[in-house]
Amino acid sequence: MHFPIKRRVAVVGAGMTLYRRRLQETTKEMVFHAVKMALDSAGLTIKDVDAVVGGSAPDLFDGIHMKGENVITEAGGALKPYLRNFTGGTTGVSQQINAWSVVASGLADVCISVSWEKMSPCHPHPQYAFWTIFDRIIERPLGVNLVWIFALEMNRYMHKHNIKKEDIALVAVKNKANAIDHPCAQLPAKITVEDVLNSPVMCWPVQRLDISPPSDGASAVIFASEDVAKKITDTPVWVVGVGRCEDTTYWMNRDLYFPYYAYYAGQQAYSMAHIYNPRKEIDVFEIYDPFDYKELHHMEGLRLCGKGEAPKLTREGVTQRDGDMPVNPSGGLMGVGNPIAAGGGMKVCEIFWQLRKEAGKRQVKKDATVGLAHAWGELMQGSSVLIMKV
Amino acid sequence: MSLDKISNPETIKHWTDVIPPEYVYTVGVAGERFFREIKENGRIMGTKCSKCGCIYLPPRIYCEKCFDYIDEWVDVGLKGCVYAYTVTYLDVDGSPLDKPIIFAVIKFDDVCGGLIHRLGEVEPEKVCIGMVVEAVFKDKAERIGSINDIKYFKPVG
Amino acid sequence: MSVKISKYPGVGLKEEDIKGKKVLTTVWPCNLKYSWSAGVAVGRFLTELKNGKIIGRVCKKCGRILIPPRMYCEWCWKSTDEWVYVKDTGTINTYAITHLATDGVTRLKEPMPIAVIQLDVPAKLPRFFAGFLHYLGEVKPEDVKFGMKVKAVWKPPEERIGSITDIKYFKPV
Amino acid sequence: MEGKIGLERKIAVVGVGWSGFKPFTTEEYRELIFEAAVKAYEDAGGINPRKDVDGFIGVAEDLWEGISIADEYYPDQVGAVFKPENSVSADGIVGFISACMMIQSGVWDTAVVEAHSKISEVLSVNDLLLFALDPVFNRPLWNVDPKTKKPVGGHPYMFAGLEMNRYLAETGTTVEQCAKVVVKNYRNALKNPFAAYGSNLTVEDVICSKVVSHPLKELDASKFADGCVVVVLAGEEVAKKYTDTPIWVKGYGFCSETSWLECHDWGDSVYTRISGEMAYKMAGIKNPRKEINFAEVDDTFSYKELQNLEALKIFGRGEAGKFVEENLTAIDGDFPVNPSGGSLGQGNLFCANGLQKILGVVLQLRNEAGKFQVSKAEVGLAQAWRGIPTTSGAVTILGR
Repeated sequence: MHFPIKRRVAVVGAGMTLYRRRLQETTKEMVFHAVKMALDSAGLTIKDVDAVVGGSAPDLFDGIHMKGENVITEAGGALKPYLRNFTGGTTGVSQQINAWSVVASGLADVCISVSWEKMSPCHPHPQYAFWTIFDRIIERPLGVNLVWIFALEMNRYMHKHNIKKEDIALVAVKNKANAIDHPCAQLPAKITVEDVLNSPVMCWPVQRLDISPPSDGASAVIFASEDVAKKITDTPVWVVGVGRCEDTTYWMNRDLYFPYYAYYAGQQAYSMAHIYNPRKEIDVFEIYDPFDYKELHHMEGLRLCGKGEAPKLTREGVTQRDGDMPVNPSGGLMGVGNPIAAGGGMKVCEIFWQLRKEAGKRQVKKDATVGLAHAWGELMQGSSVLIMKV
Repeated sequence: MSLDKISNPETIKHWTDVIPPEYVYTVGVAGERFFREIKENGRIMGTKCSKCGCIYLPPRIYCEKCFDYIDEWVDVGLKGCVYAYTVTYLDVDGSPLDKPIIFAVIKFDDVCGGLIHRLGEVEPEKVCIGMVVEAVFKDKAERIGSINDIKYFKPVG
Repeated sequence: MSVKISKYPGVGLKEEDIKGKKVLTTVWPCNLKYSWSAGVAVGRFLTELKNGKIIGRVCKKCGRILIPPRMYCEWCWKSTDEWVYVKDTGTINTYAITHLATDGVTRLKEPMPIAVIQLDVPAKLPRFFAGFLHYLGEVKPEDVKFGMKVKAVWKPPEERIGSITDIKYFKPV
Repeated sequence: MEGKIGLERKIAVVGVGWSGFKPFTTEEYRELIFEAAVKAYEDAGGINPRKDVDGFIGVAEDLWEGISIADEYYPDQVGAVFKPENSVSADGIVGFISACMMIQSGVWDTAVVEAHSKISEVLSVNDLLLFALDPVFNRPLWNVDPKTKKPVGGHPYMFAGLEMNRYLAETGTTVEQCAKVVVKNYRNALKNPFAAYGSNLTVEDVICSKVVSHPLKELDASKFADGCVVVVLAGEEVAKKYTDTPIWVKGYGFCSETSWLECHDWGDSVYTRISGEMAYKMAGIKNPRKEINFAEVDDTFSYKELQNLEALKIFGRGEAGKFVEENLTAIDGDFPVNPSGGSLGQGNLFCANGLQKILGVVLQLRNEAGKFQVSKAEVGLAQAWRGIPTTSGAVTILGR
């Protein structure tokens, strides 16, 4: 990584569908909704688009093999360069890195990046598809469930830093409350810490209200080169840093208390964006929060606070919308819903809207000029980071 | 650096398993109307873009050329012509079929798209590109709102 | 959300809408069959499990013992060097107590403790250790502790098939 | 270090490695990848991926592996742990292009692309092909037996049958000409030491083989193989550090046609035409037939080779069959096509097909192809398709 990035790339439009447990729309229709809204908001037509990047997580949710091929036309990719990025849970942000490179390399001037997930077709429950993410021979025969590994990680994290469940539940309370102002949100709610602690246990220490729901939904953003961006908008949101990192597949061979993958992905993005103190230099954060503790875990990984200090910041209200370091003002996956890839896509949309001051009721109090979107996934091993600036 | 390989066939190990989820797909907003028309009225309907006039079959909620929403529905009729066909002699697992299946891409006049379906009431040797065919529906009572409510397409005349 | 956008598309459905056939659906039971090669490393690992032993691979450069074994050290990026048997005892690195079955909806009658077992193997790099995920047995869920010493309980030799489940569970010692 | 950014930045293939290319392999797929990666890094002057490589691109499609999120199992065996890494679910050439774009956008100098196939592990390939169809309008034409859970209602190769039928009708190409492609590629494979399916067939053998879906015969379809290809790419300034024989990327293109099979142009390979045009424009090629010396194009089905050659404008529409009959595309012909044996001769590697084509081109350009070396190899073209029932393809042009 030696070269200066000369060709600047901006995000110029964003769109998303409602996030719901079940949508009537087919995958194709959902994708069209999101792409259409994003194009409209950028004031572009399909003729202006040079390339399309799709992003979606396991085929076993939608129940369509090679599902990237299933939405080409709807994504605007008919007779155009089209590719699907797929890195599990991190897809929503890692696909933006792909889309960014399509424009930054000079191949395209305008690139649509659409992420979608339709989890509802999978029966008896979308959770079942997650069984197939595990090692085929040494884990699946144990009947592994996705929640297991998060419970293991959460427990280790709590044990290492002596964190109480009450502190972690605060994240669920904050995010679900934030989601009340999000028009697409699936599970907005005013809840208390007690509600979280009294909800049914899924896999101790994870309880129902610690988890984000399975969802159907799609979101899209438009990337444009500097020339195009300056022509169509006064407030392009520039992509200034990208980072992506993956740890070893063997999650059971490493200490889970600290997310080194988030640390290294963050470092890459920070160095590209010339950010030395992310806590001070970045104004608004969308951090991947499929489980409430993950938000805290990743805040530490992204160097926003020291190891084990994130619960304290949450307790003090620093991460609230009106706080000094707003985290997940959208409501995050806990509140808005978690259609895996589109969950990350939603975070990029939110940063775009926050930096353009278009977030309405969700607008953070401080004057936000730099924002960070983060997604995490796979076997608790990968992270993608995107830093944007107005 | 050395690369160990399996040299004793008795040590080759495999782990056999299945991926078992079941899937229930909604047919979508456009599909809902399309299949209800087939089920209740025995009509094949497409959607039309009021801007460019393009008619889509299977119907969609948008025009791919104008990239905008569309909601005008038009009856495309039951007759189309064979655009491409193939006579399949093997089943999915590779075993021979009792009776070969003729698949065809059927195009309708002035319609973008068409339907992929089976042909019936015709010998494989008689099928040709350009042949005019017509949809044969199941009895109304048997229809469930699926592409299979059309039994097959048969040659006309 | 963009203040300019007034309406977000999407038609939400309830479970009853689909079960009660208020909307049309198509179904597809998928039953995809696979026969995965265990390969050199895991193949040997399974064979040794059948013999009631746990085997790992050694990377001489970083000194790690890799369990589950693999033929390459991802850290030094070189082939691993030799096989080594290790004891079937270890400590609990982290644990959880599951109330859910594999499919994600069925609730288990008895909550079951599971753990990442850190096998008793010298750890050369502090972040890494040898071990795997397994069940815990002969212990009440509330009695499970971090750092607890555990030992594998094996199935009788005639029931072993060369699978991770040849170990019934790990129990405290 | 200062250098050119954007499409002006020249990129070279500095190392290639492969493993497998056999109908059945006993290694786990990650062990296959490791083997290919060792070869590729050695080929690139003995680089150490932990130090010398800036980023990695993986190519995988979940259900060909039987794993959801195949990307999880990617980093260890190529040396990508804690390094920038991205995965695409597309053809190998698209992965290759993704790596090129990352290098040209200036974030990486050296990149590794990996694609593999372990198709021997998939016991229900045909079920899986049906699983790729639109679940509302196409897939219900097949029924699933509720007891055995096996789909019935016709071999999925019927989609290739439809394409072949339309292609033959539109261009006047004959089944004999398609059979000639099979004969040629299987013969070429005899000269290629790592091709699995080399054999000495006749046109009659092909035409008299079992009909799968008229007009497609059993031998018109390529058989499957396991294998892995790893390619190391580097920007101009660093490429020379690693190798004396850099193979330059002159142009690339990729394209998808439609997600509706009903709208697919069954007689033409539109995606190949557009990706070809894109690549020619980038490479400044006006007359592909003259300016390119040989090609490795998709031949997962015999007619595809002809259709793709025409879409690439190497031959006029409807002429490819004739030229194949005249042996113009043989190894010693005027314009050799698939001298390595292609997918017919080496086996269909699914996601890895594209990288296998690139491997074939690189070996020719370096004059390392041995018995299947073509006489003139200055500029070569690699093209791949994702297979039925998709409409996506990619092209890259490489040169000395």
